[in-house]
Amino acid sequence: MITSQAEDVIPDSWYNIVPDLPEQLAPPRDNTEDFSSIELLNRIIPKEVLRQEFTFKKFQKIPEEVAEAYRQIGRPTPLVRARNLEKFLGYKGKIFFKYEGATVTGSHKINTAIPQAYYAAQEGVNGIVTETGAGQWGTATALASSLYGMPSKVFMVGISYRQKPLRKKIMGIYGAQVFASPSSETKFGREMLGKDPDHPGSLGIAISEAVEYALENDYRYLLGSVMNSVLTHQSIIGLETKKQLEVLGEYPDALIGCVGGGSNFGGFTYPFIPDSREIDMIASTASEVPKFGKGEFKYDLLDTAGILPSMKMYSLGADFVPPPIYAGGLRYHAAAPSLSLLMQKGKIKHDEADEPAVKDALRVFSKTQGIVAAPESGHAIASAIKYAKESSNSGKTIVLNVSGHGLLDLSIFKDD
Amino acid sequence: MITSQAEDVIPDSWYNIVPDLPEQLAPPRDNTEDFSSIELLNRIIPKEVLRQEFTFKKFQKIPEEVAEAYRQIGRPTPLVRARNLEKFLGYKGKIFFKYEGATVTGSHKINTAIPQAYYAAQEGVNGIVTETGAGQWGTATALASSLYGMPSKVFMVGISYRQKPLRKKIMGIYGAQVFASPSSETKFGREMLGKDPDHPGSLGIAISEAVEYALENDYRYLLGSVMNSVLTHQSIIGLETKKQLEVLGEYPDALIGCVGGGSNFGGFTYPFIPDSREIDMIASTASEVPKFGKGEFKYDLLDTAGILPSMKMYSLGADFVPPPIYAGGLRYHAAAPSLSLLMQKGKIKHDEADEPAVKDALRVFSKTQGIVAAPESGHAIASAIKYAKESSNSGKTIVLNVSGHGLLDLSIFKDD
Amino acid sequence: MGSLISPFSRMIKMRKNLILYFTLGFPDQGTLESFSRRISQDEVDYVEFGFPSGNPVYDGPKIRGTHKTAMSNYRPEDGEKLFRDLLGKGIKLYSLTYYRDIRDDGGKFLSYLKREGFSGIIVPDLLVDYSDSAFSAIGRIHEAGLDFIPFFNPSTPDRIIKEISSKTGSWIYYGLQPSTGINVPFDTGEVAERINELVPGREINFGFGIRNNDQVRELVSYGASGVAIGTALIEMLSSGDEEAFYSYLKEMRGVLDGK
Amino acid sequence: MGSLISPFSRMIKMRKNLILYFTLGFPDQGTLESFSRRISQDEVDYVEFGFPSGNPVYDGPKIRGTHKTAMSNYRPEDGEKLFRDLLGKGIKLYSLTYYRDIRDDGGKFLSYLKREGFSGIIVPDLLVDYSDSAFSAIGRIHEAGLDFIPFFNPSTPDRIIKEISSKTGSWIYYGLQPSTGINVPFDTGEVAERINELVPGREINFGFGIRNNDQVRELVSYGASGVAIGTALIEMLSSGDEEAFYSYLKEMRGVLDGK
Ligand SMILES: Cc1ncc(COP(=O)(O)O)c(C=O)c1O
Ligand SMILES: Cc1ncc(COP(=O)(O)O)c(C=O)c1O
Repeated sequence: MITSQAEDVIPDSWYNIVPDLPEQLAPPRDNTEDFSSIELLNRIIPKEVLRQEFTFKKFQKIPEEVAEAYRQIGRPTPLVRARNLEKFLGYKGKIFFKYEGATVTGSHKINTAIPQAYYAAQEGVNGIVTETGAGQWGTATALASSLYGMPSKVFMVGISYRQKPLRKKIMGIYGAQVFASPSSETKFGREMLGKDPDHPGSLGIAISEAVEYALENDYRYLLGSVMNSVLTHQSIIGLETKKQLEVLGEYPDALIGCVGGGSNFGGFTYPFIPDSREIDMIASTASEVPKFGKGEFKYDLLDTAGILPSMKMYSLGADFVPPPIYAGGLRYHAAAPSLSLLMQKGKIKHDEADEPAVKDALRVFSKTQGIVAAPESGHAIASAIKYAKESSNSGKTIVLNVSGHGLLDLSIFKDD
Repeated sequence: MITSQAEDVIPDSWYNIVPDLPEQLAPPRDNTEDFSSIELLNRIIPKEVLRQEFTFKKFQKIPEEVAEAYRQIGRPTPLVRARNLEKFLGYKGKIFFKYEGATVTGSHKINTAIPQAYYAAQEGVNGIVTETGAGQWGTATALASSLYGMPSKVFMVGISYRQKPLRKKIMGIYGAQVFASPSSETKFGREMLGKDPDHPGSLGIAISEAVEYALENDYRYLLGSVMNSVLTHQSIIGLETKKQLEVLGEYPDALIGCVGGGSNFGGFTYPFIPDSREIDMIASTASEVPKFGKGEFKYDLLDTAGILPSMKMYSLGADFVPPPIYAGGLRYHAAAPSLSLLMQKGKIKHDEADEPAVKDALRVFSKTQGIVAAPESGHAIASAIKYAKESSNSGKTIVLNVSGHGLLDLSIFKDD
Repeated sequence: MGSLISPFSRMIKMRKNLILYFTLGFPDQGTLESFSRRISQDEVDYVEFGFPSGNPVYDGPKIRGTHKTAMSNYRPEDGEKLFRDLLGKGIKLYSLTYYRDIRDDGGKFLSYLKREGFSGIIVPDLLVDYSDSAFSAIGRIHEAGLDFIPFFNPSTPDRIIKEISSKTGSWIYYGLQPSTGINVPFDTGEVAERINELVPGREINFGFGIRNNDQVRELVSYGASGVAIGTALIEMLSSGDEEAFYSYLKEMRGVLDGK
Repeated sequence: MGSLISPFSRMIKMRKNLILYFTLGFPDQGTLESFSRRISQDEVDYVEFGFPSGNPVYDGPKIRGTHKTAMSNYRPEDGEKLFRDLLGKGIKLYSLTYYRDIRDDGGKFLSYLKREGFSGIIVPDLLVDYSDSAFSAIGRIHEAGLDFIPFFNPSTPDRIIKEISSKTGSWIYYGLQPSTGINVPFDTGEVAERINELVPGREINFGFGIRNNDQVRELVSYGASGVAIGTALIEMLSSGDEEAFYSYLKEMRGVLDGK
């Protein structure tokens, strides 16, 4: 494991790709003629987050309080040379992995939950609300809220709520109140329950409930992925990685990560983009949710309910019904606008990994590196293994982002 | 989080307290007249481990392969200034914690599993076998065996096996074969099952089965705690901590850790002992298993079955039946001989924490530092909080060892 | 002071532009004509006209609303009357038009604008949705004898700002918000400084979401060449409150003049 | 070579001690007497006697077994006969005795040893189980006119080795194993070097678990003053194989003399 003094590795500022994109990012669009969901964001999202969402600035200073919180939650995360994996694969080059599972909440999600909660607290809001599917985002939000002394509410997709009691529990330990969504806490939830008292819920419904709750209670809603501001906060992953590689005198030939909404991938890769050096940047998605392979680059809804504005992005359609795959965090129908643009321009490539390949990759990584990675991260690992096995890639320096650990998702190994 | 270059923080050698003890450590004793269980160790324990068990050497060089494995599994672990906890307590001094939960298996146990497995592999043994109660040790053994390409078998106390499916699962992912003990794999296990087909098992029985299995199959048995060699390996915790504090210009007034067999506590504190400076070293045990408070300093059995030699140590008696507390790792009836000696000589103090105090401490630590610590570590945290609250300790520099995370033990928060 | 006169402080001494935006056909020809009568060079520099669009995607709900009305109200001869009137008073005319609405018309709309005396055209969706066609579109605009007014906003990459600015010598329209009439938080000073840094010495007028005098003053203090007002006029237009409009123009001119 | 003669190389030139251990009463007086007859100064330097103990805790199973037999066999007059015999041949006698067996006898045992011509006493449990009484016990041993032979092993802290060594001028007994006759792995050279470093120039004899000639050679090469053999004699004693015993002594003397 390679780390340096925290002070040197944690950057002073986040990096915002927008001013460095090859083209202008398409602005958000309202979904209905006579109402501005863009403007509504003012009442939903902390002001400073909204400012960061649309800023032209390449670098956004990390407030000292946030930097301290980053240190408290386990940053910088380690960059590890995966020597055991290299040996196992007989790979001639080097494989490094950045391990975001080393944060206290177990994934990169805390990187953005902290600044968002911090800015909300600065504004003196009543509390924090969000939705969660797989549970990682709710966990990060719960802790971040607690760190700034704010109550938090998490609308957890009903079926996950029932299948993942550990997730619910840990959010509770962090002080969050967790509702199975649809819930009777909101008008929208009650409406859904009215239709079907055993409604399994969906991310779309959970977002709708969270946003309604925010509006009704003057809470703020925290964004878990997709948005620019989130990718900006996540740039800490890539900035640290760059620094850690620099200390070792290394530079990547390939950067590989998984894509749900695109935040860990964007945060990991974007800081390398201004270097304009030849890097294979490979975004790994679930075969079952082939947003780049089968999706279209178009304006589409962020949330199924259409409360939030539309964005131009690769999407399978907001009404895409993802199969109930183990990697809940990759089920989102679309990818961040900036990532979509870079993909469309050919700056980023994509790969797909399916459940059997991912389970295999997770097992290999567990046995060689000792880390039971999150199922989402398993896609990155599977794609990295595939990449390393291609003879044309022999001898390259591969850096892969392991976005989280999977200790609270061990149930995916149920049948074994 | 404060770390330095791994190369500088990970020491070259482990530290062995034995030559620096205030008195001679009592040698092990055989339990029966006509048979030497000490000699039997030759067939049970890897040779090099046995050599380290009885060595006079203060420093034991860490083989380069082991140092590399340490880096692979997350060493050095972070030393974090617990600023949020300080704030929460209104504490005027500084509180640091060393976080052993940051290793890939989630506790300090891997620190000794790796060298033991490494030495076993060097000897070309058939495989590794051990017992596990709470599951942390079995998890570490499973991974370490897998890293060196050896099969591993874990006899898991039957009741834990049934109550902690996640532990069983993760050992399985790491490649171990896990048996509920008593099992039909050994003569001893079959005997126990014969008496009671629903036998809940005990650590004593599990050890007996593991040792029998080792002897029958020419496997090697790995020691999880109590033994000198284990405490020597665990000294990496304290050596890193010392270095990390040094970089910060800090020195502890108090070192606080929890004690099951004493390995994380000894490993954490011993490297500070040769400094001969005034430090409050506080060993926190479970009130329910008051080995220092109510135990006797005497020769006693290591394992209930009496296959292993006796040691002179604080013990509640090998037939002590611990209550089924949440912190399974603290249920052991005795403490390491060196630690017991230092306790008896007044060099180390002890504190006790009970279940409600520990649950409280775990919650506070979760909400402030974001870490859901292992129930065992919760005792260290509870004792540290208590220590910080005493007015005479105001302004001191407290360093506490958080031996593991509790993500696979969330069930202790069942009723909340 | 002294010898250290920055381009900004030099620009501050020049008259700042007041630019008005109207959607043709909203709320009706009569109101537009009466408002137009109140416009003079004393206060106003340019007028931008939005030609009714079926899908003004980068406009906010208020301006979107005007297009809806305009789609049924607007007749070309009405517009032409307004154009002549304003040109006669020395006001420069610009068209705010979506590329999607004109890309397939074989250059008819551009020739029309030229004929009608327009100085240039602002195409807010060109760099976003039709970036591959940007250079050829700019070429065609120039060929038609019109200025291409680059439309940038905080999301426009630096490289694009430089490249597109260098392709044209006209002023630049900088949209402060993701769409018209929207108000998401941003730091006015930072935004203004940054664009001035990227294209130093260039005339930059700011629009999209300008709401109050303080904001205008701040933009001016950071070297803005002028401001465009659109959404803020809609209520006066709807209620036909000519007097309010006139005093708004006076007030805004005062603010721009640093009074 | 040259002028760099280390204390070790000087010691190597001295005759190395062969020390034998017997449990009094094992296997029987006759066998012990016939073995004793084979002992002479040509090979042997010291003989250690274990007085039968009900609980020889730091002995391995073989020597524990001898105590069991000895407890019923042993009569003081038998021992005294052996003592006289060996003393007559110039062999020094030492007693290996557990402190727990003598601490409450008011010094009777010590006076007895002195009377019987013993040079000193080895007390393996003193520093371990009775460390608080160590100094007073050493004092009483000295008062009785006996040498206190410090008994150390790899677990003895450095500080204790130095402190106890400085309290007495006699030779040191260094137990290589946690108990007699046990064989856990260790690095002979390292162990020998270390103790020589701690008490340089001191006569140090090694015992507990010495099994083979190579080990003896290695100890000698690292500066050992001698070795004590106990468990290795038990089988010969049990089978009464006097001849084997005698050739063992010759062989061991040869090894010690570097042949
Ligand atoms: C561990 C982990 N990795 C990856 C993702 C995917 O999200 P993103 O693409 O925004 O990083 C998630 C989302 O829940 C996650 O929990
Ligand atoms: C996390 C954790 N801490 C502490 C202990 C106690 O063991 P020891 O005292 O040997 O460190 C255990 C044992 O299972 C453990 O799992």
